[in-house]
Amino acid sequence: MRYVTTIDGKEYEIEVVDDRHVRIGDRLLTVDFESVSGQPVFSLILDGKSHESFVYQSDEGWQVLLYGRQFQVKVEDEREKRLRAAAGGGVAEGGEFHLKAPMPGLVVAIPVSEGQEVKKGQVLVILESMKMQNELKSPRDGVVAHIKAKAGESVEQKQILLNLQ
Amino acid sequence: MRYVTTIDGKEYEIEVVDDRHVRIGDRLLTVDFESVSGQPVFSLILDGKSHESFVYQSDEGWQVLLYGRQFQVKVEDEREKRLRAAAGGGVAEGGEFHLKAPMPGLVVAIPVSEGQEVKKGQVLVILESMKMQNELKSPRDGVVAHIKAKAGESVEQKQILLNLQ
Amino acid sequence: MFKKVLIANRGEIAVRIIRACRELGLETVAVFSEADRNALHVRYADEAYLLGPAPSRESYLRADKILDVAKKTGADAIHPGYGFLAEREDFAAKCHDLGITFIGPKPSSIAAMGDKAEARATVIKAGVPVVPGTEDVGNMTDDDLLRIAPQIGFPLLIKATAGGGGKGMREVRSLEEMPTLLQSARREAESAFGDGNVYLEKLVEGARHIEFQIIADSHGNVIHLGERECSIQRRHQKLVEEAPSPFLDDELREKMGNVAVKAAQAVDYINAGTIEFLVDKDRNFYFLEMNTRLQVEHPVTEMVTGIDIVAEQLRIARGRQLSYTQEQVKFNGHAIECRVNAEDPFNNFIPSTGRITHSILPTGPGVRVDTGVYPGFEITPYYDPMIAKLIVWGETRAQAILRMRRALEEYRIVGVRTNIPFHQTLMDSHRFMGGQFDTRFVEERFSMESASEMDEAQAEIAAILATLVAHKETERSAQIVRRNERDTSNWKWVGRWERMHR
Amino acid sequence: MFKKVLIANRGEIAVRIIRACRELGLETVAVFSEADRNALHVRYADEAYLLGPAPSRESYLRADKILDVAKKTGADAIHPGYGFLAEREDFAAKCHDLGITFIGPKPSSIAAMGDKAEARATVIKAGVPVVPGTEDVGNMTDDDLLRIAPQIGFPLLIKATAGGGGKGMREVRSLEEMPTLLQSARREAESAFGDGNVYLEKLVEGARHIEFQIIADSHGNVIHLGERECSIQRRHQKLVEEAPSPFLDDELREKMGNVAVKAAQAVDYINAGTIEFLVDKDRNFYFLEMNTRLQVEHPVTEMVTGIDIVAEQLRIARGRQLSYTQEQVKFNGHAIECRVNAEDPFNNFIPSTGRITHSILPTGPGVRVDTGVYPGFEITPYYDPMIAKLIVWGETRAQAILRMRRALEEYRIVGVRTNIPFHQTLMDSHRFMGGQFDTRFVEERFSMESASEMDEAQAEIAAILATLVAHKETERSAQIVRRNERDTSNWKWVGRWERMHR
Repeated sequence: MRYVTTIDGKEYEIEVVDDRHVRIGDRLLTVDFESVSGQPVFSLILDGKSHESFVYQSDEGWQVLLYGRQFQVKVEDEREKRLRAAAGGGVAEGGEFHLKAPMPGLVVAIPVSEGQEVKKGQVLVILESMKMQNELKSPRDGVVAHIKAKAGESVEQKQILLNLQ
Repeated sequence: MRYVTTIDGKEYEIEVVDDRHVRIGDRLLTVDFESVSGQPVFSLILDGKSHESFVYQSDEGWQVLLYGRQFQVKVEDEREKRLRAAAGGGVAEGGEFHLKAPMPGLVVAIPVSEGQEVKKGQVLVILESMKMQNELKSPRDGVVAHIKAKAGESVEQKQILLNLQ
Repeated sequence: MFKKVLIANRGEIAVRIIRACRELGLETVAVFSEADRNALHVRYADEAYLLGPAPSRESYLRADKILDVAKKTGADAIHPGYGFLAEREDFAAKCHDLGITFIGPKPSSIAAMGDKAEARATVIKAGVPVVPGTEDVGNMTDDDLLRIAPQIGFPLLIKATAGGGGKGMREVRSLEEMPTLLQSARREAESAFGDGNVYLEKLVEGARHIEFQIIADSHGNVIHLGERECSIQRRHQKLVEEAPSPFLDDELREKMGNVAVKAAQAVDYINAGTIEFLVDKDRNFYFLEMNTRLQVEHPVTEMVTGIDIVAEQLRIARGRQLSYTQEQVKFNGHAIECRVNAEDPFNNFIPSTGRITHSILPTGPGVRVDTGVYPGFEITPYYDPMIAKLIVWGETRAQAILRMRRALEEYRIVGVRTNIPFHQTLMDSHRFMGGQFDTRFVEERFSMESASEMDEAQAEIAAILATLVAHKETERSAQIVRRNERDTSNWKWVGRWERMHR
Repeated sequence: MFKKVLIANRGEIAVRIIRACRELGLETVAVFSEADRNALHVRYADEAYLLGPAPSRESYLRADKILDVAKKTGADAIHPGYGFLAEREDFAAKCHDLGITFIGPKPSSIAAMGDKAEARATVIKAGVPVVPGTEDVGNMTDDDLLRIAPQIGFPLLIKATAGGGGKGMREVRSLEEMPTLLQSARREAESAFGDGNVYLEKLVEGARHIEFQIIADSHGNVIHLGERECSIQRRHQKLVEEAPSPFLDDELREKMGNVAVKAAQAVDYINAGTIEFLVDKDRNFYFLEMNTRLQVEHPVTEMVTGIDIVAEQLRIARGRQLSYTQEQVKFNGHAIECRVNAEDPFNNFIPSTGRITHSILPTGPGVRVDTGVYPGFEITPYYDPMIAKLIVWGETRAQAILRMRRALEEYRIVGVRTNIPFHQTLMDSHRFMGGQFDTRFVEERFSMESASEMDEAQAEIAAILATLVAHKETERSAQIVRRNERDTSNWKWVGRWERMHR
């Protein structure tokens, strides 16, 4: 199976040849790949080099934690890649953004109002959890569309707090 | 539910009253009982005292490992107890004994032969495992009925090596 | 002399205290909230009693319930750990009234040092230098503070009068932003300590946070166990501590140690406590505050002195003399502690909750882990995000850093995000290795990205890993779909059959 | 100077060596058998290569394959750990021929000390006292040995010439039982070392096993790091080691230390090694053998001296001078090691295999765990049953024992049986606490039952626990039955439907 894998804009063509081999570009590498203890922890022996990594899926694609660094990785098989190319360069950026609570907590304040223009990095919600006040910031410029929580409210993890347009 | 629980010949009458209470003899005790991490490790808070134990079933009944000691425990509910009483004092002792391999290994020697009388503590089989030669001894006096393995043979855990009558 | 100790705390510090008690042959009583039934301190203690629901206010802060448990169980001493009731004068006093030994200082010492304004006044009298700020104040209004601020000068700090651990602390760069910050500081202080009072202090720039461990017995002996360097902080929360400080020499150490002892004596101090100083780049030092309790970072001092501080606390509380004189305290090698927090260093250090599904602790020579969690334990949003302390010892600072790097690399925690990658990045940073940092280092001159300037080889491995995992996932879900199809089809038969026979 | 070290071993010692390499900035190459793909040493090393199937003979003893890996990877040094190839002269020589640094002594020293008979002859020449026994012998036949035995006198020991770790060792009380025992000793020696040669030695009764750690560099410096008391054994397998020995005073320590250094010098020793002595109740001591390698129990010496022995081995092998002079070696406090074996102490110490499903390590002040296993790892029957070493340090022996007790109590391993209860019983035994034991203590004057003279209160708790678990089990299986009944009934529909429409 052939994949096109992208990290930070750089594409890697990777073919899973069989259980013991992958091809990256034109190099054939020996792999010995195991998940450890049934966990999302993977031990990879790649041409003799031993690596260990925590790999999991998030909304932004695959997250690979390796040697204390985190890589955001997009993996597409050839078919997906072709489909996306045909659709003309992929999904449009800048659609609606849902600010979700990253953990359960208490909404302390929402220092923005509906219709307000906000800048990237501006604080949208202050959420108290684990005895800390955490500022949830805007990932981009935009306009606050709907505020779906209010100060003093307890919220669940992943609950949508507000939408940005 | 009422149980009759036996350790080393001593009987305990124990009633599981509800989720939070047991009665032992005529004392009502508060219990807070949890298995830890989905393991056969149990945390018991009994009238405020915190105990932790590894509890599992073996051929000889329940094994309770508590404070570095191992207790062999028989638990019967009242119905079982009555049935056994009606049957006239329980199962007859001294039936056939199956010597099972306690671990996978290599049979080094079987220093007894079929039909031979053996004493309690006499070596029946020498099994090599984990680079150690382990002597499997007779748990009681008896006669070797069938030998089901031979020297040089690799055996699996729990495989029957010989029978004793 | 007491025989049974109630530990009025949770997490790693409760476990730490139980260990010391057990090694001294003392019985232990744990208390717990509904969220902590399976916590390690409950499992390890001799006795354990439920206090109430998860929120601290309804459990670990319920002095009345804790004292009831002490009375019921005959616990004749209480160790408060840190946080919660550790620096509550009224709680210490109540213990005293009930004839229960409070393992800590006298209520009057807690009071004197607990009110930061009063503490400053007290140590100034004893000749200890302090950071310029608001003096002899009780309840200042926002108006008062806004009026005084320009006299102190910007930048300055708003600090909670009842504070500690950076809670209720805000940095102010100008008068304009001060009202908003006052409001949020008071709010946080109110929620953390039940007391919204704040005061102001000049912000010493380029400062290091260096503290001295004090132990004092009831016979008038007071000694210090050397300093801890605690400048690696984020939002006024310490993240890494080490002993000794790479910034001090023997001369300054002795001078500051003596001042620390003097500060403790000024409030008739007994038991273990910590004098925090700010040291500016010209080696001027200022008293910041005294923590009248056991400190999170006490293990680094234990590693370099060989002294078990908690055991010493228990002995002192039993009326014994200190086991050591100042001359007998020897410093050997270098120790570093990394606080392992359940928070995501790649996502603004946002706390992470969830069940720990798997864990491998780093072990081996010179490595110590103090933790209250284990595989299967659930990290809830109710308490501090610190889940473990990783402490290493080395003959030299360089060796300790290398050892910390290998220990961090070995550490596995699955189920919650942790700040271990932050510590790895820090240990790799040249400034940290060179000892060139102040309390602003993490926030101003450190970044998770800068260190990870895209290592090409590692990126390629990450790409292969993600591809292999994705491939496996695809294969597995294909199988599940196939199996489900069969199952569904069977159920379809049933459905049809039922419809046919209805 | 080498830069990349191949570790020709597995388990905790491979992990231990990887740690030392990493802390010195050396690259590491692991080798592994098919049973060890997921072992910790494979996961922690920089590189890892498969040797072959699980049995040692086909993997960890395959010198040829290991040297191939070294050549392929450019590893310019090999650390053999203990066991396997650690004391094989030919292997060390082959490394030398290939220009690979063997991290250990010269082949000639291994040879001189490896043949136990030759070793005796060598040290006798250097004036070191030895236990009476068969002298200058190569391959003695059973007839030879049976003839010499009465001259040495009973009781005596049959020992493997190539031996170590108690393998191929048998105790003989009379001439009659000797032929059978010779046979089984030879068999075990053959299978363990590929060499069935044995020799005889007088059995010193009431003896203690006390050994001295030696380190020697290539510049002619030889020092000792004090002794380890290793008398707590079962079937000649050490179970508990401590430093210092409660039996030695400073005078005897110095005397034995000097003799140990002399014995090492007699074979031009370089790197770390251990001189084992028997000490009888009148404090006479006899050279027993020299282990020309790193010892399992080296951590107790590390804990009391602060010296990282493996790091020192690596430095010595790189041609450096020793980091310490004899005078700089200081002993501080007391350390104890318990070997945690996968074996059932309640069932004749029979080895236990299986997957470790859960584990909590004891941690905190003064506790170190060296292990190669983790939750999810499978304990196979192919290798040594030792799965971890639990080491504690205390200011005094009493404190170390108390700390060991609390650490043992905290330790959880689920999935295989372990001898932790044995250690708990031992730490509770008055004789052990009093330091009154010899090498026969465990087999002759210790029992798991004696200690557990039925504690009434504990038995009652055990009864309640078993009842609660049985009750839970009954309730659960009742539910499963009910669920299955429903499922079955659905499937019955399908069956009927199918039959109807066939």
